[in-house]
Amino acid sequence: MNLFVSEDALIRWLDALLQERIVIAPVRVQGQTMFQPISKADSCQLSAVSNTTLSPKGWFLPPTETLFSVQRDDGQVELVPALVEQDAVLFGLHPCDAKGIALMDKPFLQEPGDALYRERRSRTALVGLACLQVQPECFCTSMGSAPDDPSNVDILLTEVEDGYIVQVVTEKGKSLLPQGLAEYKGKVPTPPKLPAVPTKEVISAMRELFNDPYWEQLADRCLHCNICAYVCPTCYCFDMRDYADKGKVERVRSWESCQSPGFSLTAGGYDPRTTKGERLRQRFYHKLLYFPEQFQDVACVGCGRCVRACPVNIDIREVISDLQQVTEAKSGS
Amino acid sequence: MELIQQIRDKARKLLEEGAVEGIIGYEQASDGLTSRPLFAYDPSATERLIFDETCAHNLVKYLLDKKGKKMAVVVKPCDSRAINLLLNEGQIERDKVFIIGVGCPGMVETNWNHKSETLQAKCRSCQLSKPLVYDFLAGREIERQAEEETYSDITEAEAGSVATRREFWLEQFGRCIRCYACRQVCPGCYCPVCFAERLEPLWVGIRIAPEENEMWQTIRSFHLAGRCIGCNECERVCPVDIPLSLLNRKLEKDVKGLFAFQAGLDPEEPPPFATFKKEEKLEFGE
Amino acid sequence: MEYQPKVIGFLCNWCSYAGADMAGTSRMDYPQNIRIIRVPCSGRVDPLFVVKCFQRGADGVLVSGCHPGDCHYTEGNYHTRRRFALLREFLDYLGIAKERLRVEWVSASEGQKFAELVSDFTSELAKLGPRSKI
Amino acid sequence: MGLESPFIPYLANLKTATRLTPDIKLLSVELEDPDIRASFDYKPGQFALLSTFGEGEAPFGIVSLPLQKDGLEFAVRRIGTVTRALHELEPGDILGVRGPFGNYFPLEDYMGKSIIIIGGGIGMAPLRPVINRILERRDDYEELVIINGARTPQDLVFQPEFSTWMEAPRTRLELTVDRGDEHWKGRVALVPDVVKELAPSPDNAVAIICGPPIMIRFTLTGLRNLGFKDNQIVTTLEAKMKCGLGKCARCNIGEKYVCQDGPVFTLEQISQFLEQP
Repeated sequence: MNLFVSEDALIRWLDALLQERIVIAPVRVQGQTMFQPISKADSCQLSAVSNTTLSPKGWFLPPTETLFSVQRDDGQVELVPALVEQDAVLFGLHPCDAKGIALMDKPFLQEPGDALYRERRSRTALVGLACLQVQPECFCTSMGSAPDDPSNVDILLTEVEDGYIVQVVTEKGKSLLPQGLAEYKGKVPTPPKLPAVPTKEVISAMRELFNDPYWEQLADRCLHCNICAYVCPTCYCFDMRDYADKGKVERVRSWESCQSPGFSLTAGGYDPRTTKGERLRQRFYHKLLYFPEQFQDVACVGCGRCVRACPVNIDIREVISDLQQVTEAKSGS
Repeated sequence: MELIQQIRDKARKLLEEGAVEGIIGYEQASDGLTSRPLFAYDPSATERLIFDETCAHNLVKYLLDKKGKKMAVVVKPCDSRAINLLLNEGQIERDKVFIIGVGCPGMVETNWNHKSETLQAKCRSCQLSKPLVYDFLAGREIERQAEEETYSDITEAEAGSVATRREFWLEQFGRCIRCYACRQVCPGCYCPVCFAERLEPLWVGIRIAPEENEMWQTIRSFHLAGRCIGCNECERVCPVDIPLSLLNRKLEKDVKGLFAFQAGLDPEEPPPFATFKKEEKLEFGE
Repeated sequence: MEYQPKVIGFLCNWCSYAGADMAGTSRMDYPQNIRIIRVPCSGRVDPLFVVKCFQRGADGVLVSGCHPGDCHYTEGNYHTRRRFALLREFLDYLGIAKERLRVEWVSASEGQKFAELVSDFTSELAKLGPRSKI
Repeated sequence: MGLESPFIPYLANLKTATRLTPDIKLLSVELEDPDIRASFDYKPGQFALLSTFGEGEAPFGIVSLPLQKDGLEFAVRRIGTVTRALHELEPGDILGVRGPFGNYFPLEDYMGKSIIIIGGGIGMAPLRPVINRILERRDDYEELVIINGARTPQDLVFQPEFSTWMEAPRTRLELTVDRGDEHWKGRVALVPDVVKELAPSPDNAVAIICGPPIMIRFTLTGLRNLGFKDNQIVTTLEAKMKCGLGKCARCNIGEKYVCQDGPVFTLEQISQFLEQP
């Protein structure tokens, strides 16, 4: 049963949420939109068209966080785990980002689960916003999501005339709702169409393409920076190190990417991936082959962020269609 | 377009004669609007070579991945200063590079799937009608009606208080996500192990936080002092739009002022930190 | 507790460190806010060290070497001069006041100059107040 | 969110640190909490992540046998920041232990077979518990051939145990070094050449090999020439590791995670990896 919330009611709702929760929402920062905690309702810039520069994964796997700190007093050592202090609500994320979070749940909640991640997930409600228009590089429908897919959020909003349709999906969502929302009887906007990207056929062929020179050639123009991994909602590799600062020791976890030079380099000097081609290939194989084999789902939600952000235009849709041509050429079909 | 055809013909001839192993140029990007680097190894691929006002990438850095191979590279006037820098620092051998120079109309501000009409800031003040060094000039020299580079934005910031500048830079550095694209794209950044990756001593560390970001950006830009050739690729590739040229051009202005030197103009002249003048005082009294 | 600025001093082994030593042996007292790091030559001081000092909370950094022309390695301090002329400007531009970084020439016999230099630098930093921590 | 986070190590303290070679120390570590100590069960081939608080963590094979009186033992070669800190630990100092992780050498399947153990330098470390477990149940196995190579005589690892290994029934210990010194009377030869010379029979045998990649590559050809099939050759892979929990993907090689699917693999399994280590 769909409800309706007007523009003003939404502002009041956000203010109410701000009283008891951290609210993370899209905010305008230097000409870009970023997910950030907001202090007042009107800094929230809901947009049913474009995506934020960075995905909202940063709330569940922050760029940097302390896992635990080491308390030392007279020889005694105590490990104090980081705690999640407050409930939160992630407001205004599109269905592709919500799917990204659901995909990241698979490795992080798989036993033995990451307690910090699990705590944040359980104490954060997801209020999604359906897409009315899509950007040219979106291809979520080819990756098992859709502009109006409510499956990974607690509430899904859809923008209509002076307000939003409120589709309650979970109990957690229901508990968030303001009182007295009227039922929405109007027309639900039809989701926009998206171009299809032939992922299924390509994934089955990827085993044979591992040693194809395509990867070395594609990597020629790659800069090997970490942009694609850091903007991506489903890249979750991380690094861990200790910080000893004036007697206080903390174990810190930070984002890392398989494109970084030391990613797979061992202290003894052994590194299975030293060339540019090998590292670029690892990113596509982890997303399109290894993750699906481990978790039965492709680690790409078709949000198009890597396509927009890559300085040298390594476009995952083009890679997938190139792979299809390479397979056809190989099998002579 | 006559310029493009000249580039394609020259590239094809170089490959067919075996004069070079590959061509590094530009081709159309998958948004059908902007461009991207192209590596052509067989003559047929040279048909994809283009050159227009979206070819902002500085292709010279790619030569560092192809050391020992004879490559041809399409070079704009500003990019040619990177050739001089890398020659001066012994990173490339002149006889290993065939330079296809182009007269440059100036590059426009582009973003993915978006091409504006406004020239990039570096192009508005560019006086180079053709590359400083080349083996073949495609198209012709293009006289630049350039505005004088007055560094007005820098002097304006310098006029402000230390506190306002501190606040400005903390906010900018606070947004850095340490993707290192500014390093990976820069022709002057080629250390085998970057100081940011050293563990002992831990100069920067893995925390992506304002303090570590400030350490990273301060030293990265200072390592380019007297070496940055102003191609401004670092600012263009930054995914969070940090105005990195405000760092590079501040150092460029001060190096000009203190040492009357500009990077990449002459491959023989030693850069400022590799030499000195006994009699210069530099505000330290003696 | 009245604000005590933290000062790091990079002193070249042949001149400034000896000068500081002389100040000590001839009982000249100077504020103990300074922590001295001995380096073979002022030319050994990498701008990376100075920026790291500021990042870790130093309020002031002193780089001190032989007078230009007296360098034990003939040209070390010429390079120091160039590096820190630029770095001082750059740090000021980034919001670390240029008064917080000083480059001085102190010879082995100038213990008095060293003592005065440290107390003058410390009082100037006290006036500037603590750096706004991130 | 209590202590059950898998990233938080168990506290342990160093009991003894004995120097085995100029850059390798044998650390004997005891878990502080008695219940954890009792329940910390593992098999030869499994590893743990050791923490020195202030540097970080690194993976080390557990070289002791479970329920052994002197606690968990690790052979640590000084090569990076964490290993340097581990080498500087004094008895009684606190460190962190996470684990046990990974699979193990399926020694039960090797019962009734001859075992050829080939180790190079620190590569001997993960093989030590295998040897000691076989000696514990000597009658369950046929011939036991141990080839232990190193660069120089003082780099040979686990020298205090050579005599027990040598005197064990139906056991043969061959030591070899790349470069001898004035009072080295033993063999001076590369490990692959020693394997070729001893020519162990592949019938009803398993070869377990661990060491620097170069040694493994040449020894493999030797073993294959002797008739060993890839499913008769087992090794333990070295990889970059951070979490040990199959999450951070640092040890992801091909579709495998060395920290969970390995580190012990047969050559047959490795040859089917999409990406060759």
